[in-house]
Amino acid sequence: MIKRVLPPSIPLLAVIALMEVAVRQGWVASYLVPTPTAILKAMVESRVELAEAFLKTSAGALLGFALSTVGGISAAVLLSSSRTIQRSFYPYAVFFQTVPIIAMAPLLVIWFGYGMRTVVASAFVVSIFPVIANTLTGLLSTDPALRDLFQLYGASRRVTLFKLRFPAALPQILTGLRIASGLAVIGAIVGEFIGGQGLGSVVDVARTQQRVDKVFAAVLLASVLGLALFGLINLISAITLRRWHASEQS
Amino acid sequence: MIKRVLPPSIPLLAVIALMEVAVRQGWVASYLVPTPTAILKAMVESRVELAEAFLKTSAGALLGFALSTVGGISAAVLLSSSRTIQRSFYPYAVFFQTVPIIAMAPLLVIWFGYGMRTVVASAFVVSIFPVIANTLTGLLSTDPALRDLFQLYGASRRVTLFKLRFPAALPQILTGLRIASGLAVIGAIVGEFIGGQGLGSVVDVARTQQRVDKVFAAVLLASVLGLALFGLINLISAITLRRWHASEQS
Amino acid sequence: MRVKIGGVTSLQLDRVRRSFPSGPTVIEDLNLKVDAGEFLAILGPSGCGKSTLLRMIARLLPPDSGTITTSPQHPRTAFVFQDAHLLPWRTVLDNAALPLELQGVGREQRYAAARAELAQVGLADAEQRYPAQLSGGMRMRVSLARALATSPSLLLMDEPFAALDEITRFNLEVQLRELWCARGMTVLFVTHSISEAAFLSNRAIVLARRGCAVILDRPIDLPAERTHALRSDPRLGAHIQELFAAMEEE
Amino acid sequence: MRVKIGGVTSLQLDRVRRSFPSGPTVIEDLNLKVDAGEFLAILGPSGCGKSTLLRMIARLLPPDSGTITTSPQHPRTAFVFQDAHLLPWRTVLDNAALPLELQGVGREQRYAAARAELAQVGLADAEQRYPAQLSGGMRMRVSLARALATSPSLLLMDEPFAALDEITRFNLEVQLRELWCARGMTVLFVTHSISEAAFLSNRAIVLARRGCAVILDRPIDLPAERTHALRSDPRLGAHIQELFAAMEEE
Amino acid sequence: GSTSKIRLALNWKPDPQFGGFYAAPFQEAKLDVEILPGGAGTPTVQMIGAGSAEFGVVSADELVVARSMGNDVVALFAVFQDSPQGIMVHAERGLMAIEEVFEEGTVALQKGLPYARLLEKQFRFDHVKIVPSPGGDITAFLADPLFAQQCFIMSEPLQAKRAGAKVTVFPVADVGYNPYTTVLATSGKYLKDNAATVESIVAAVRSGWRAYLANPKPTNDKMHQMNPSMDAATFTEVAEAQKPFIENEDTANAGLGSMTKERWKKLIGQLQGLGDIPAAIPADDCFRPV
Ligand SMILES: Nc1ncnc2c1ncn2[C@@H]1O[C@H](COP(=O)(O)OP(=O)(O)OP(=O)(O)O)[C@@H](O)[C@H]1O
Ligand SMILES: Nc1ncnc2c1ncn2[C@@H]1O[C@H](COP(=O)(O)OP(=O)(O)OP(=O)(O)O)[C@@H](O)[C@H]1O
Ligand SMILES: [Mg+2]
Ligand SMILES: [Mg+2]
Repeated sequence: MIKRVLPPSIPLLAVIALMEVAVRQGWVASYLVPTPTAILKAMVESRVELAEAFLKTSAGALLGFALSTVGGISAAVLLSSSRTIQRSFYPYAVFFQTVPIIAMAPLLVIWFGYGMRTVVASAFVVSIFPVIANTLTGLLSTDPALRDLFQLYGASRRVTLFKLRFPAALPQILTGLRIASGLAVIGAIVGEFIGGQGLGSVVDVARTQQRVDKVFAAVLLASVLGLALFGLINLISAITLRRWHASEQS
Repeated sequence: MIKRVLPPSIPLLAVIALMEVAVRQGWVASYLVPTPTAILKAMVESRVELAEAFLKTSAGALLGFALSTVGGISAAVLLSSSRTIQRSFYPYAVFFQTVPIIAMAPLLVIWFGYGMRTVVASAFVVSIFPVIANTLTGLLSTDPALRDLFQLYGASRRVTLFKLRFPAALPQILTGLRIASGLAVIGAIVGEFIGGQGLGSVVDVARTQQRVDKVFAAVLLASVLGLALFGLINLISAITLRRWHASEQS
Repeated sequence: MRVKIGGVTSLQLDRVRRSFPSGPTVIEDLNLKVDAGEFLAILGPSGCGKSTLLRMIARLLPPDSGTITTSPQHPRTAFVFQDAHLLPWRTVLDNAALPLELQGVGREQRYAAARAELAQVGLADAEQRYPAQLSGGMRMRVSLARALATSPSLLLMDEPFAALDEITRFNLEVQLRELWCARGMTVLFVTHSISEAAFLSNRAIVLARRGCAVILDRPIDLPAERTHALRSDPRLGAHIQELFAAMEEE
Repeated sequence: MRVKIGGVTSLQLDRVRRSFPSGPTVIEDLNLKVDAGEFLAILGPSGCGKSTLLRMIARLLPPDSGTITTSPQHPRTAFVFQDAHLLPWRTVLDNAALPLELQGVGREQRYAAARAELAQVGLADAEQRYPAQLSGGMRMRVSLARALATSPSLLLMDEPFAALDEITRFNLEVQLRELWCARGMTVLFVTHSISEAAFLSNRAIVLARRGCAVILDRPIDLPAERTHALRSDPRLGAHIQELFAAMEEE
Repeated sequence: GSTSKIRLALNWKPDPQFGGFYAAPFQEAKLDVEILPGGAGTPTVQMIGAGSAEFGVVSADELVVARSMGNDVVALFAVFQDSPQGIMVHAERGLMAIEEVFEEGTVALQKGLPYARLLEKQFRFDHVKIVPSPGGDITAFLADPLFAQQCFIMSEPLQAKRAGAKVTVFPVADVGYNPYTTVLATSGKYLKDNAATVESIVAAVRSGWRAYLANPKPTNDKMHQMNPSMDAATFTEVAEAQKPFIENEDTANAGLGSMTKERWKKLIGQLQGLGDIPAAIPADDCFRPV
């Protein structure tokens, strides 16, 4: 347990100490970067507001993440089914990555209404591509010999997908989800800049109030959310791959 | 050649036709979605401004992408070197994904000034994580038997890295770069919202002026940039993997 | 000589050709007729095209020209590949039960069948292990059990016993022969062991290094029941001599 | 009997134990002494621990307890693994030249050495192919060439000829024996073919199914020069008989 | 008619510039109004046009541009009679007039805004570096004595003073660009179909503003709860400071929120001159006179 918790906390403590010293010594202006103690104070003072915002953002990010998991994997399955389909549609998936959500704000709000649905849509759009890209590479990398085996025993495409190509692609799908989880958080926050709620809203306001402490507090909470999702995926990865995949064996 | 170009253009033409009809028929308001002809007109009218912006954004995105390629791969190499290092630092990489660049705008501006450097920094921060995550999974998935082979013949860590683990991880690294390329473009544009130049600036201005045609024109150019990078990576992937990896064999 | 002809498979190859991109023609105008219920041993130098031939017969690879007809048209085929090709994420038991699972056999029933075959190949203890925890010979035996559990009417075996010690091998040879007598299936058995070919089969062919032509095609006139006693029989020795001479000529 | 003792390697195992997580102890208190320049054949049932033993001697796997000492301490070791283990992204030539490359041998020189060995194993034509384009036996031969190109003083071979047709195999056996005479290296040769063990070695051991104890350890008193003529020699037959009996007991 | 919710979309969080909306006695008027606080990216003008919100808060110039794009939005009630936009500089520079702002240093301006281009036309930006507006953040301003930035006269200067900076503010209205801001608007269609509802909404908003101007405290407390990031003192201070922008001679005569055709006409002319709209549009269509 100590071996699992200690190493990750050392750099954190180091950064915290450095920040505190740097700001107190005036190496960095305190209106630019707050001291960790100030962040902590802001967290405690605004705990109700932040907790509420955190829950809202979590809900939006989680829903968006769930949608892009399902949607991204489905899209990758479709794309993997033929070279022609892949050539025809894969390039358009790139579009999802390069479109600045803010520029599409009116469309989002008009199509998805105001509030949660826009937040979810934003989280979804921002996080789907990594799921598609990684799942697709994974699905296309199935060992041809194993594909032969399934073909020989008359497995349908569907069965081959579920019993062979998915499990074989799992390490890469999980990597895609690792990336998507963080992006879903950021997507939710950007959506909240438009839809006006959650941590995005806190950041938005605190920024104009010069409350760097609160901005950092909210950003930190967003990171905590991202880390929680990341940890969840690592856990799934450890459980599912431990027995057979090199990446989870030490 | 026709087989390569035709399939991807069919959905594009379909979408263009649908957009034109939908707007002309009034199914979608023209102040929300412009007709493709209006976009084209905006492109032609503002060609000098857009071309200049496109070049600036390209430079920023490319530089940011190059930095996150180098930085991300280096970080992954470091993380792959021990479980403890991985546990200690991998979670912090998640931070890069979840921090809303907009919230860090003041820091970026103060540290990197207005203009290109802020844009590059933003593109870098936004796009590094997928490179780290995918390269790491790739590096950790090296076939243990091949690792034994290298150990047997006295290969150093460095040599094993370059001659075994990198080539073996290449399909996954390239997937990471595919994701990062699009993110670098969006990161550059967000950086331009802050730093003020390129397509980001065009979108910003056009948005306030409610010029949807110009917003779409700029967004489209950003996608073109993303697609170009994506195509480049696909090309590299085809060349390097064609001979030996299932994912590039049809 | 044939023992049973029941629900077995006969096959016929007419002027079958096959080459691979950027290589010479592997199989050139091969004609071959295998009667229902035959046990055909296939010998030939390494790289001559034996595995390619079996894969074409199993319809995993189409011939470039010529026809391969089987009767019935879709025989129940099992294939012991040259490599074990196990699913790394499945236990030994689940690997052995895979074909039955793909054919929709119920859980109880397929586990029972798989367990019986695993016991036959001496792996009753290893049921719950993963492929990575097995020795090379054990992996091959799982693959053998997997094929036998399906009760095929056409059994294709590509050097199934090469990785086994001689005692195990001799025992399995006898068992295979008994199985063939009892079930009356058609067996195509690729082997590098000339004595094994003669001991097991009813007919043996030797293929040419270039073009994969049949350079020797001999019925093996030995008693139907093959026991260990037969191994020192001079009639077996004569067959071995003849096959050896043909191989050596190549 | 020993032919040369020059720069060769002797080795000694004292009370070596090894088990794997969640499995029984594979090797229990194994003692074994191999003189410099010996050609030791190792026989034993599938799964008894032969590969594990070789991997420990090659220092790819540490024993749980006991010691393995070699003299010199860091012998130049080559290993022909049970599976070919080729790098899929390298051509046959580059695969065969890999160990020399890792040892810093210049380009010209290592290609010359690799080419010579590839010719020996009958792959002169296949130099520029990739592993996926080879037959199973060809892959094993590449792996053989790769090991022999290094001029080792300790050569570990794990069923190197199992995937080869008998003609090729017989020729390679004679060549290996000649090489051993000429270079005077120490060879540990795991095989499932009892006749091969007797034909090639100067000493043969048989290992037990459980615990991997040495249950038979016999010098093979045959002429130093082993030609095809020897195959029908009754002295060879006697050795085969003895080894077979020991194996069967197991 | 309908019993469905009436949505009023704001373009920012609850703060004094929306005080009258939060003070409005909608319930007493039997109006089921839901106020939707927005963010920096909330596209209120498009939301009104597309019917995502029945009412919204926009600025007059935004509305004119929208109308010229075919988005039928109509102004009902102008909270700010004078534009609260300004340029904020460090007082130490001793600048006396707005043109001096453009003689050296850096100016943060949102280039898409009409007045940014008006300033460019009048003063040329050859000697200053124009950078994007940081949207209410004043960090860069604090860090650089030669930094100037566009501001909301009641907002950023106050922040800067609190952070210890001395500032001078030049209102943009002084250069002749003075659109109504914080304007309550609805779509032409909604106005036509629900004239009576619109009537009562505007009445409720007007009395809300009257109440808020008279006693902002209770509403401020309410808004502070919804937007705790802004402290109570700021609420009080801003509510006081914005009064002259809301009440002037015109409103004394014609009532709070009233608008005149002349000012709309002038704005339309200015926007046409700046190229923000291709052609003049009828001023009468832009707003519904009281
Ligand atoms: N990584 C591992 N985890 C668990 N068990 C293992 C592992 N590797 C090997 N074993 C077990 O150790 C035993 C010995 O394996 P080893 O590969 O040494 O056998 P072998 O004698 O080479 O067999 P074969 O002749 O079939 O190649 C086997 O029972 C195997 O199941
Ligand atoms: N995918 C491929 N691409 C190119 N060449 C191939 C491919 N597969 C097989 N070959 C070639 O076809 C020939 C026959 O291969 P095959 O595997 O059928 O041989 P084999 O008789 O089974 O040999 P072995 O006894 O070594 O297993 C070989 O020369 C091989 O190099
Ligand atoms: Mg083969
Ligand atoms: Mg072994």
